[in-house]
Amino acid sequence: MRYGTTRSACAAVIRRDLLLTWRRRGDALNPALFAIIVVVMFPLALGPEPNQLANISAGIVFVAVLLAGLLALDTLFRGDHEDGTLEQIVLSPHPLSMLLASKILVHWLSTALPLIVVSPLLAEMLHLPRQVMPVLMISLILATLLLSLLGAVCVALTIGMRRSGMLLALLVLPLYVPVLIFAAGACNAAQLGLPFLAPLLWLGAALALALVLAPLACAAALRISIT
Amino acid sequence: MRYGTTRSACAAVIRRDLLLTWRRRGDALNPALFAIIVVVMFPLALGPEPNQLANISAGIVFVAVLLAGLLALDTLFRGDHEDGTLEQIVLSPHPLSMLLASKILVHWLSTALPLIVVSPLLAEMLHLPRQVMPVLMISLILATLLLSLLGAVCVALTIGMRRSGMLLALLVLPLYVPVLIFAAGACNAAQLGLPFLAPLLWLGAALALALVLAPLACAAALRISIT
Amino acid sequence: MNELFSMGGYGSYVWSSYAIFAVALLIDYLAPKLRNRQVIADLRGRMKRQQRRQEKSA
Amino acid sequence: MISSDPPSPIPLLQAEELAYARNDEPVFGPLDFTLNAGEVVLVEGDNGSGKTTLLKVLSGLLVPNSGKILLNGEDLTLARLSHQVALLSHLGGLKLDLTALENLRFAIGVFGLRSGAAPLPALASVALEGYEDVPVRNLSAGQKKRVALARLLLVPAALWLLDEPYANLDKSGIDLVNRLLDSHARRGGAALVTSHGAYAFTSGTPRRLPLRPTP
Amino acid sequence: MISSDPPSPIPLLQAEELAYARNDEPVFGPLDFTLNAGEVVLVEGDNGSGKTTLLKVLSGLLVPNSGKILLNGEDLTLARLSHQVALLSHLGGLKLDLTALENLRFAIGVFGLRSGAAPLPALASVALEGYEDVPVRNLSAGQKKRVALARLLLVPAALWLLDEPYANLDKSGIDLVNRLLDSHARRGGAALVTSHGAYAFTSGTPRRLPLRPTP
Amino acid sequence: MNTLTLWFHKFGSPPTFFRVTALLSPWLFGAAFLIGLAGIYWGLFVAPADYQQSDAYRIIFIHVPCAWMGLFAYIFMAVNAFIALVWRIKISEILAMTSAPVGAFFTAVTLATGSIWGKPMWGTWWTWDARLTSELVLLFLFLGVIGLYNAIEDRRQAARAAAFLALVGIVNVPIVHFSVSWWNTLHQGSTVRLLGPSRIDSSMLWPLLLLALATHIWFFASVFARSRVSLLELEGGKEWARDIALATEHGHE
Ligand code: HEM
Ligand SMILES: Nc1ncnc2c1ncn2[C@@H]1O[C@H](COP(=O)(O)OP(=O)(O)OP(=O)(O)O)[C@@H](O)[C@H]1O
Ligand SMILES: Nc1ncnc2c1ncn2[C@@H]1O[C@H](COP(=O)(O)OP(=O)(O)OP(=O)(O)O)[C@@H](O)[C@H]1O
Ligand SMILES: [Mg+2]
Ligand SMILES: [Mg+2]
Repeated sequence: MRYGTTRSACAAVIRRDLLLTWRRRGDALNPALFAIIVVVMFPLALGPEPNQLANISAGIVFVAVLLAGLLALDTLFRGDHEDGTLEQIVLSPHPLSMLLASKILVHWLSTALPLIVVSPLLAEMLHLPRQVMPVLMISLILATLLLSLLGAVCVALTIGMRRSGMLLALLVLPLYVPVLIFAAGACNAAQLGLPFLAPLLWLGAALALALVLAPLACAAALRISIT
Repeated sequence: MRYGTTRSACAAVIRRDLLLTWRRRGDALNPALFAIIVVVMFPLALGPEPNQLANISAGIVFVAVLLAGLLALDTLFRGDHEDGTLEQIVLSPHPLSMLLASKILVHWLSTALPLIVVSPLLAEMLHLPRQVMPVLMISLILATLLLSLLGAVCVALTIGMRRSGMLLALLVLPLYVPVLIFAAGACNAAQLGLPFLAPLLWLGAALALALVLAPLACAAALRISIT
Repeated sequence: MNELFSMGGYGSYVWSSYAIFAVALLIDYLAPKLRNRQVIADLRGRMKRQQRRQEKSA
Repeated sequence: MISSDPPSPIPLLQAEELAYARNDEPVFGPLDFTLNAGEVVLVEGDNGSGKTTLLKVLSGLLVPNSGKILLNGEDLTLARLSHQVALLSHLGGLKLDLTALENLRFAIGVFGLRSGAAPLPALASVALEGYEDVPVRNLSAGQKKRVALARLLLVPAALWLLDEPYANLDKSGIDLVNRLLDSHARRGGAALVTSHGAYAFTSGTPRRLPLRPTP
Repeated sequence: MISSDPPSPIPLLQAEELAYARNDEPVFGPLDFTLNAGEVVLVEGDNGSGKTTLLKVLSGLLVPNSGKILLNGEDLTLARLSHQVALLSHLGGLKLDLTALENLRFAIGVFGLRSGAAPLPALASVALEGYEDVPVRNLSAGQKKRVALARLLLVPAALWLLDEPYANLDKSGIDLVNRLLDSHARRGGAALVTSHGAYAFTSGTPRRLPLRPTP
Repeated sequence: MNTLTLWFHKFGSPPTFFRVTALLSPWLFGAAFLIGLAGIYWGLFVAPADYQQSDAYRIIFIHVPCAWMGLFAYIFMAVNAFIALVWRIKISEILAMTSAPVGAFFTAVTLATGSIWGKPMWGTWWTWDARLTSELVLLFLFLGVIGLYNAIEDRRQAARAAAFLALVGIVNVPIVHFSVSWWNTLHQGSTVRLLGPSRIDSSMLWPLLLLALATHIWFFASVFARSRVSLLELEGGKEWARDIALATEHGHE
């Protein structure tokens, strides 16, 4: 008998999820595509004046990225729940929170990372001033990590429901609001030449906390909603 | 033996889909909720200056409504495909295009209508000038109808896929772009006090065409992708 | 020579355009070759599996 | 197989040189068979031999690569379906959010109603009295199958294509399927049934159509 | 039922007054039973009698309303699972986009590996040679079931909970399940199997646990 | 006529198509490469600088041939898609599907070089005028066709679904082409005419035409190369494909 260590179990989860992402690598581009689509829609709906667009560009990029992340959230556990592999993961003797943390990590890599990679393009399309770009990138990284972690808890809660759909969005929104305010606030401050470090530090502190607590909360929520 | 008429078959489809909407009336509110969420995010991301918001309010409402409609599109056939009832509908001896038109109608009623009902609220949240409201409503009605019809064709094409996800958004976007330009263009023109009738008439003409052709195209696409 | 590269001050624009063109064509040239390799490997795997299934049923 | 009966005018279903291949890998080989009114044929074959695929081809959901399907002597295409075929597939074709009764009503609307049939008696005859108003989601695996069977009793199809109707059913359920098939045949209907030989027809020995995977 | 064997130290599984109710409607009544190492028990009952529900309760996925479950003499809770239980549910627990082999490797990573077992031989022993690298999506219903069975052979669980393992399998598949159960029991494992009596154990008569719907 | 249809049938049979394109594709690649090189040399080093744009205008030799190519690729794809849907000809399915990625490449290059050119000329990388927007939509259409084709398991069904989409999207092609005359855009109107005198100096016209020729030849070379792979994949069950797979050493063609 070889029961395996918790580390090897996490590695198995990560390996499998990366493999799945690779098998449907087309799907991994979806959030990025969606964000591009949102960003394309705005100039079409608002009219193409560069100055007007530049004023609101950081905000639009944030909303686009957050919406894309929000929609991608649903895929975090849904597939596993439908084919019964989530049942298997829950029944595994290793700490559920660690296994879920592995899943969240891969999910972030496969959905948020492409978003972050395309965000300079999005910003350029909306004429965001060049000097705001680094602040945008940093706050996007912090914000998406936070949202993946916080979102995972909400997804775990809604997993027992037939079609969580946008109820999820409703649950997640209150958690997103402060993140959005701080992250977009940093960018807007940078755009106006004001100090922007404080909101970024707040985000960092929140992230540190979420890294520890969110997997535990997620495991607890999943146990509740799967039984 | 009573084979039933095409009309009674359509009625059965409509009755069933309305019943399903009623059974999960919570879900029917989802698109409206999503649009509200998008609209709420903007003041948070952009800062709450009323003048800036008013300038872009019609555009944001349009983007919010179209995104919500886009996301709801996926549910048009997916559920029926997964539980095998779509198979049954395709195997029905009645003209498929008529049955699908019935489904599209109910889908519009259950997803777009709530959106249209909340749109005055959304516009108010963004300080849209009161006199633009009627134009906004008319162009929203035309645009959502067009989008339900055009979108249905794309959904029918993606039904054979594992998980259409946002590929659907990509397919639908090129069709949405002209609709968005004309509809939002009418609102922007109205806001600036310019004539706005021409774009609305274009939309109306396109709608008349789509009403005739889209169900047929949808049936053809579905036949291709279900076999 | 230097003048050639600077292109009247537009060097970076002109050269990057030509570079993008070249890179795109290179990828376009290589993509089917790589894919061909994979398809042939898949096909061989399929044939091998089929053979084993036949052996088993025989 | 059947030798001395009077030549029936036109067989209900006729397959000529029917073959299906998925991405050029043959799934089932060229098949020839006829199915007359009043007959029940058992499609037999190991796991993966193509039974499910055959039924989908016969219902028109998949397009065969070669060969012909004649229904009442006419070519079958998805674009020109008749009221003649009813398919019971793995998926069930039931809306989980609707009750058993509502599901049946929808089927009647779309496919029509067999003369003399009605939803409530149909549910009773598959032993689901008292479950009419339960959402199908809350039924057990076997109960769901029974609802799907009740649909067959209602629609005016002469040809039943049943994919593993016995799976998930208890003993009385298996008897039930056999009784339904019997009376369907006696009414002049016909059926193609896939099943794994272990549990099958009680009354008489049905004709068998063996499927062997084309290598 | 078993009378004269030496009193085994602790039974593998022990249920005391176990009952489950969904929204206060009892699904299965208070049940008492023990399962010793080396035993296979057949859970019998009509459609809707609560077999699936019982297995879910025993695996820890559903929390019973009353009664106790002891695994090796210790209380079973979802928060404190052991390597002892493996569940084969209706859903299969297979990723359709991965190949059979990749699915098994994942199971090993998460549950561990039985000594002496390995993925390839396990696939061979469920008669799936040549299908190792096919995405599970492209397998037929019975082939999917076989992959799920291969998983049981790999993980080091002593207690198998099998929900309708025979459904969708052909004759050789049914034999296969029986052989797997036999050798599992001989290795000192135990199993609880739901099945509709019509097609069941070939070797000997297993103990039966009848479930009757609580009215 | 009879010989033509006969020829079509012969060329249309997968093994023949495979063999013929195997001969054709390297030569086409070679020709495209040489002609393209000549055109680039002419465009970069021989043609004089523009009196208005100085040397920045040299981007035209990439931008415009690629833009034409993207539109041509779409039309080629749509024609094949139509044939595929109506007559279910396998080779047309494959030609339609393989022209999508090539067209997407050229469209992407058009967009990239256009924005690069726009920066010095218009002062911005991107605006939302009709020409640029419709070209972006063209790219989305290509990507949609590719995505749909790859997302459906059954290759032939996938091809037919994607072909349907390609046909629906054809309305965008005239919009791209005529956008400059239908709306007032930042982008300049047409200067090169096939009929009638072009409004461009011949010293600049020739490298442009050379590169246009080169990209068209490249297009067919690339489509043929891709089609051979797809054909091999699609006909994997057939004897001839298996012979080829067996005859091919690993890593070589
Ligand atoms: C992202 C930006 C741009 C895009 C997407 C774009 C797109 C296109 C397309 C699609 C065509 C071919 C039209 C047809 O043949 O129907 C074209 C042609 C052309 N473009 Fe652009 N373009 C861009 C920017 C520019 C810029 C900045 C310039 C120069 C200032 C330019 C100059 C030209 C010229 C001279 C032609 C040839 C017109 C003719 O003779 O027909 N383009 N462009
Ligand atoms: N969607 C699919 N894509 C590719 N191959 C498939 C697909 N579905 C089935 N197959 C393959 O086609 C063959 C026939 O499958 P089919 O489902 O018709 O078998 P079956 O006779 O119904 O088997 P079972 O008794 O297990 O249900 C199998 O080898 C299977 O692997
Ligand atoms: N999700 C659910 N919600 C509410 N009731 C349910 C649900 N699932 C099952 N039931 C009910 O609980 C009872 C037991 O169901 P269960 O699935 O355990 O039966 P089973 O013995 O497995 O039957 P089968 O042999 O048909 O699979 C049935 O009466 C069923 O209608
Ligand atoms: Mg089957
Ligand atoms: Mg059950």
